Amino acid sequence: MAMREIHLCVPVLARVEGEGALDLQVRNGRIETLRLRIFEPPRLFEKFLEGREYGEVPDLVARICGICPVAYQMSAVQAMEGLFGLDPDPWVHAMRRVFYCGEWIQSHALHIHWLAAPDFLGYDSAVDMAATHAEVLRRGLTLQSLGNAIVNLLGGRSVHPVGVRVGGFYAAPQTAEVAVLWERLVAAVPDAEALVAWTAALPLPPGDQDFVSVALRHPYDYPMNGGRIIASDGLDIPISEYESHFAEYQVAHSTALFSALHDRPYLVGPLARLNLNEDRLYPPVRAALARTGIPFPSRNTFHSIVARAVEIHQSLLEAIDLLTDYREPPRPAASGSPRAGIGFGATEAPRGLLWHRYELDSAGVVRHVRLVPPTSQNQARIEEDLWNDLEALGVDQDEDVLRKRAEMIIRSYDPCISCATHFLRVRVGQV
Amino acid sequence: MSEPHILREAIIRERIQESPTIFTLRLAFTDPEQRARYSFQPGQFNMVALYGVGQSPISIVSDPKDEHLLDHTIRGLGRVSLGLSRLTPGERVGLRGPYGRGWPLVAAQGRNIVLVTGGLGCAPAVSVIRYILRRRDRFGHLTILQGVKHSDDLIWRQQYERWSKLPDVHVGLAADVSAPGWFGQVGPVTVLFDRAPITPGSLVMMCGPEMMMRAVVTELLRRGIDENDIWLSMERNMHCAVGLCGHCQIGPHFVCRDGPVFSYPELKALLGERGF
Amino acid sequence: MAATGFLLRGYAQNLLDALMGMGYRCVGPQVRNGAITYDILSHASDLPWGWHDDQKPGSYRLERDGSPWGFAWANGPQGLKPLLFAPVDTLQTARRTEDGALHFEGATPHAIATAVLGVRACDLAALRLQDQHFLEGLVPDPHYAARRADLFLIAVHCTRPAVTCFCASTGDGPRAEHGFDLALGETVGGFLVTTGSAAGEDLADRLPLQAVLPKEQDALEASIAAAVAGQQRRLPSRDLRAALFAKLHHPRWEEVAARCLSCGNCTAVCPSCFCYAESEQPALDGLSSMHTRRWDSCFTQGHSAIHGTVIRSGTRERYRQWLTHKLGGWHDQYGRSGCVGCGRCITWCPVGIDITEEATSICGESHV
Amino acid sequence: MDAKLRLAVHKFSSCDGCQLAFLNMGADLLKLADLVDIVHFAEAGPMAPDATVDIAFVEGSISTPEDEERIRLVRKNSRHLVAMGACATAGGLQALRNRTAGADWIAAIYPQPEFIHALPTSTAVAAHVIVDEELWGCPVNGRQVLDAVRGRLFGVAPAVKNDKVCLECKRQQSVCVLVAHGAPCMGPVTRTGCGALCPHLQRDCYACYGPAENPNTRALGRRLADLGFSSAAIARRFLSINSAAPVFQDAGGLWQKGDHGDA
Ligand SMILES: Cc1cc2nc3c(=O)[nH]c(=O)nc-3n(C[C@H](O)[C@H](O)[C@H](O)COP(=O)(O)OP(=O)(O)OC[C@H]3O[C@@H](n4cnc5c(N)ncnc54)[C@H](O)[C@@H]3O)c2cc1C
Ligand code: SF4
Ligand code: SF4
Ligand code: SF4
Repeated sequence: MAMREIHLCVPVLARVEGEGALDLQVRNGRIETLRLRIFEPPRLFEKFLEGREYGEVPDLVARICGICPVAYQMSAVQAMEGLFGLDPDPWVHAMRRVFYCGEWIQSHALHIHWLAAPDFLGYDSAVDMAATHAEVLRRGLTLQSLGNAIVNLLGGRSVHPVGVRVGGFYAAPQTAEVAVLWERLVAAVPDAEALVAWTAALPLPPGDQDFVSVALRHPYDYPMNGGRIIASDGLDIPISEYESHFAEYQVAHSTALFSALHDRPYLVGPLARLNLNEDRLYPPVRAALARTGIPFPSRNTFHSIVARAVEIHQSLLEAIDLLTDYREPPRPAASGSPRAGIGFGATEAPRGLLWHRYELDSAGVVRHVRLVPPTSQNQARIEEDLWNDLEALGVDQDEDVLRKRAEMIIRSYDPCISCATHFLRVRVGQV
Repeated sequence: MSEPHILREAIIRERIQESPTIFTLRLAFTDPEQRARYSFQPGQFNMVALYGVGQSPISIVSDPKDEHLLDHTIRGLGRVSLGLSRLTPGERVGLRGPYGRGWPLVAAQGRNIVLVTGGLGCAPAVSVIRYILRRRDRFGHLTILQGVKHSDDLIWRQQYERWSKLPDVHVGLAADVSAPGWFGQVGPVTVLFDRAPITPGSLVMMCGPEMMMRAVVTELLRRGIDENDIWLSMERNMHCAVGLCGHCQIGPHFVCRDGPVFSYPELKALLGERGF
Repeated sequence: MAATGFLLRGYAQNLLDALMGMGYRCVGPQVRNGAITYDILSHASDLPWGWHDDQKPGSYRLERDGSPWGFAWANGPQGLKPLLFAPVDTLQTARRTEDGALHFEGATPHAIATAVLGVRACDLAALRLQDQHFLEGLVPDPHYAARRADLFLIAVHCTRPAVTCFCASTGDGPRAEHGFDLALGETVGGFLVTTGSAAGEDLADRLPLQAVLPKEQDALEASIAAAVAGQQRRLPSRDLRAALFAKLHHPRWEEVAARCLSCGNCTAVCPSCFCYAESEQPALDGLSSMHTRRWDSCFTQGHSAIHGTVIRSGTRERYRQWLTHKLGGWHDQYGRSGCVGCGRCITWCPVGIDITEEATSICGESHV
Repeated sequence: MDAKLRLAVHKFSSCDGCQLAFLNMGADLLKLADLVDIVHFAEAGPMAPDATVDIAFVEGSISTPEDEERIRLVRKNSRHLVAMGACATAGGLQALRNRTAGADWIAAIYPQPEFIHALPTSTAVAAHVIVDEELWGCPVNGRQVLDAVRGRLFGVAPAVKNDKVCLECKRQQSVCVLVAHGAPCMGPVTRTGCGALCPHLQRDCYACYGPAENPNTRALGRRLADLGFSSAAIARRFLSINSAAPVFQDAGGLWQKGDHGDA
């Protein structure tokens, strides 16, 4: 075999949220270096939050990520309420799930159609697909806008929604607006179901890797905003013990910290959730998934796109369910008073587990914060995946083929670099 | 019920560049019925609409006898007016009007007329000049005094020259700052007063910057002009042009409805008062 | 004005039913988000029974006192204005076809016949002013006219004015004197009913009215008299035109400008203020455009922008414009002051600036 | 028919939320792609960061030495540059670090700060290059973006929208939360554009659209103090999403020092 050196540098990754890059060096048919470089400047959120009152936190943490602000708000309010011993009414819990369903639907629909699908269909962007796949795009846009409409209902707008407060919501939607939205949601069910089949029928490359999946597990719900942290290696812990098992480290090539579970890379996100919680899906969703013929748990990361479609289907049915016979509550939020101590919050952002820890003083002023977003947890796993996959593919391939493949893999994780870099720790390695 | 806001389509028949920033649009309603129905008085204005962008009040500078053509001389300044400046003949605008109270032409009959204008303030006055010149027998001596900031700003130079050669017409031009070759005087418009036949009993019409008008009024009163014979055309922000939207008020007056032409006593108390 | 009948409180629903029977959509006061606001009303039980308001400069709170009264409060954040002069209203649409031709079309609303319950004397006076402005000027405003055409007004005499009210001083209340179809005077057991129009008589005929007892009439008169006596604020005079225009350089303008937020809340809640701004909303493809009007305020920059300069760039000039117009210019324009003494601009000013106090300071009278 | 306008979307330090104003516009995005050539928009696919364009939308603040260079290039390559969102118009939430020693923070946080190439400040685009149009808001909404594009297609100057949130709040007939609930609403000093979302949901505006024209921050601060808020709490109202907008920076600074603004 000819001696070959490849230096592959993708300076800006297209169709990912935020800006990252990839460096790949191959010598003599072996990968020598492989780095997912994240150079987006840090925004030092943990520092800004210090000295703020707990009530300001939901509005501020939303700004970490425009794509999953709901997730940040939900993890934050969970942490505060846990610390204050505040247990909101069932109405609040139900509406929070509805709210979160909206974010999953919009974020997943955006990823499937705008970011991932062009890869599998051979286009550079969704706009290029418009002529040949008009119907698919229309369906995608409908679902995406429904997701936004759900978030708008409770939050006023879908990016950095303004309706969330510790204890619940600032205002309850009116019955009439809910009824209008409900009709739209019901009408979209066939679209969601069709989307599952459509993603499964895409020419997804094969893949078979051994990796650990990590997700929340709830006694009876598909995991979203509550439960314990479990892993496919048998881990099963309350969220407050996260730091005893997961450790982070800094590498030179990334402004985001890497994360490891017992020193191993691991996967979070829709595929990990589905791998660990398939039994929590609604029966019609399970049936739709079964019809695809893809066996779960899956060891192929390209199946993430199918997992996203499944979660859209699940979220849509769940939102419909929770909004059926909607009634305005006497109060849209529970009230309580702050307490000094440490609160933990962990919810499933569209891209995976989002873990928060807040240390507050007795006046409810934030003293210390730690936020672990999904993308930094996936970083090591993405590099591992790339390494394995590209070597299996054969690094003697054309540079262009390697690059396309690498980008496709990275995109299937739907990394969100904005989230990743807004994560910063104060005392690395001292967990 | 008539809808006072509804625009009519008008076509640009001609576009004349008067100066680097000033241009004239010669407009005609496309609907012949509307054209036939439409009539105006010198000093009135139209709302000219740039499609999708907005509307601006603009004086009509043509003579009412130029029936089928409505000239609007505009300085490209803001969103609407700069946008209008890019239009070319054949393109369409929205038009509604005419609005407001024009010059006091009945009171002016048989009198000597003095027109004092500053800057583009000359636009509303041009219509009345044309009106008087076409009906020469009904009016006395006509004095036209125009002041500009810089001599390069002067538009309609040939017209002024043409007018100055007519019998019973006096034209004076002044520029605060002049370029070589300026044939007018240098200074504010009031420097023209000594050479102009401004006599008590004359009726004065003026438009231009309010500070200029205030200075002119003082000078006129000093020269024995009756304050009731001084008329001013005013400009204010305007959205509806029919006395509803409230923007154009100067004290108790709606400029769109009660003006834009006012007699000096009506405005006396607030002319030049900052904030009105 | 002697009442023609008495309606027991328990028959309030009959009143609504009768109105709906006459083909009206009913709008009435209801407790919403901490204030008494007007909204579609089908059930008399949704009226603010047992609620009263506690208003102060810059502050409004509702309290429930358990009394059976339904109208023992002064007024909420808005009067009739938004029902007729809509806060946002599309006036016209334009289309541009491929050949560049423009097509304009009006958008006059199809208004629904509406009955408003609970209208106060100050709001009737303000309605009269808005009618003068929108209907009796150079050209009547077709949008306002359409909404005004089928309006049925049920007034309620004020018996519990707020601390901020001063309608007695402007001559506009607290008793509803004219401009209504039917007026109610609330007393212990129910409402004294007075009719003000043929339609009002028609309505009265449909109600289970009883004869008015003299003591009921006396009780109402007494509580209206008490409402007059209870008002703590007043304007120095009903005509401040000359006084204000003579004081354009009073130092108080500067002083109030330091406190004023220039936020426009006073003009937005004032039932007589009429300023609006027009704007275009073109569709993305450029094929059509909507021409819309929105409530504007003399406290905005855009209100007085001309040739790239702003005539009233500072708050001093803006506040002075508001006050000299409201209490001065209106006399020339509409034959009276633009203020009906409702006190809304005092309550709903986030920093509690008090028109009566400012007018008094500037016009040089001691504040009473 | 004229050649289509060329459009680019560039990202600097931000949360990506403003770009979603494009990606969430639904069918309008396809229409937009029809009307203009989207030549660069990394998140949506098209990549040509160095292309010359007619209209460039810039999201994010300038916070690294590379950003400083890149924004100059973007300026050079763009006929009409639109700063989009609080990060681009005022430095964003991350400009809070400007008030302290940002470099020290990085040193305190990262075990190996030498790996991090960041400026001590996060600044608005206009602090570095000439900006033709500003869309305020955190985040901007689809309407703002579409209006900006439509304005370019018509070839007219941007419309000025700098009124206060209060007016829009009243047009919606929301009950004033400051007056009726004593909530620390920033509406009276905040620029319109969001649709008065917060008071509509019965909560205080937290000024995510930045300062309005002619804002009286002093009077509002004093009112909040009367309502019982501490100087520190009032300072934080101004020093939040748009902390580096000069008007808020000054007001926040005064209250932070405990200065009640009466001096
Ligand atoms: C009675 C009258 C006659 C006029 N005649 C002429 C004339 O013949 N030639 C000429 O060049 N100018 C004239 N003007 C001034 C001209 O209307 C304004 O300079 C022009 O409207 C500003 O428009 P713009 O495109 O520059 O500003 P923009 O800011 O784009 O105006 C946008 C909108 O704001 C409103 N608006 C803003 N400023 C003004 C303003 N100053 N006056 C009215 N509305 C405003 C309008 O509704 C307009 O649609 C006249 C003004 C008045 C009141
Ligand atoms: S000025 Fe004030 S008190 Fe007078 S009518 Fe208007 S809002 Fe009411
Ligand atoms: S709620 Fe806020 S925005 Fe609305 S009027 Fe009150 S102060 Fe202004
Ligand atoms: S009301 Fe204020 S904080 Fe809320 S969205 Fe609007 S500008 Fe932002």
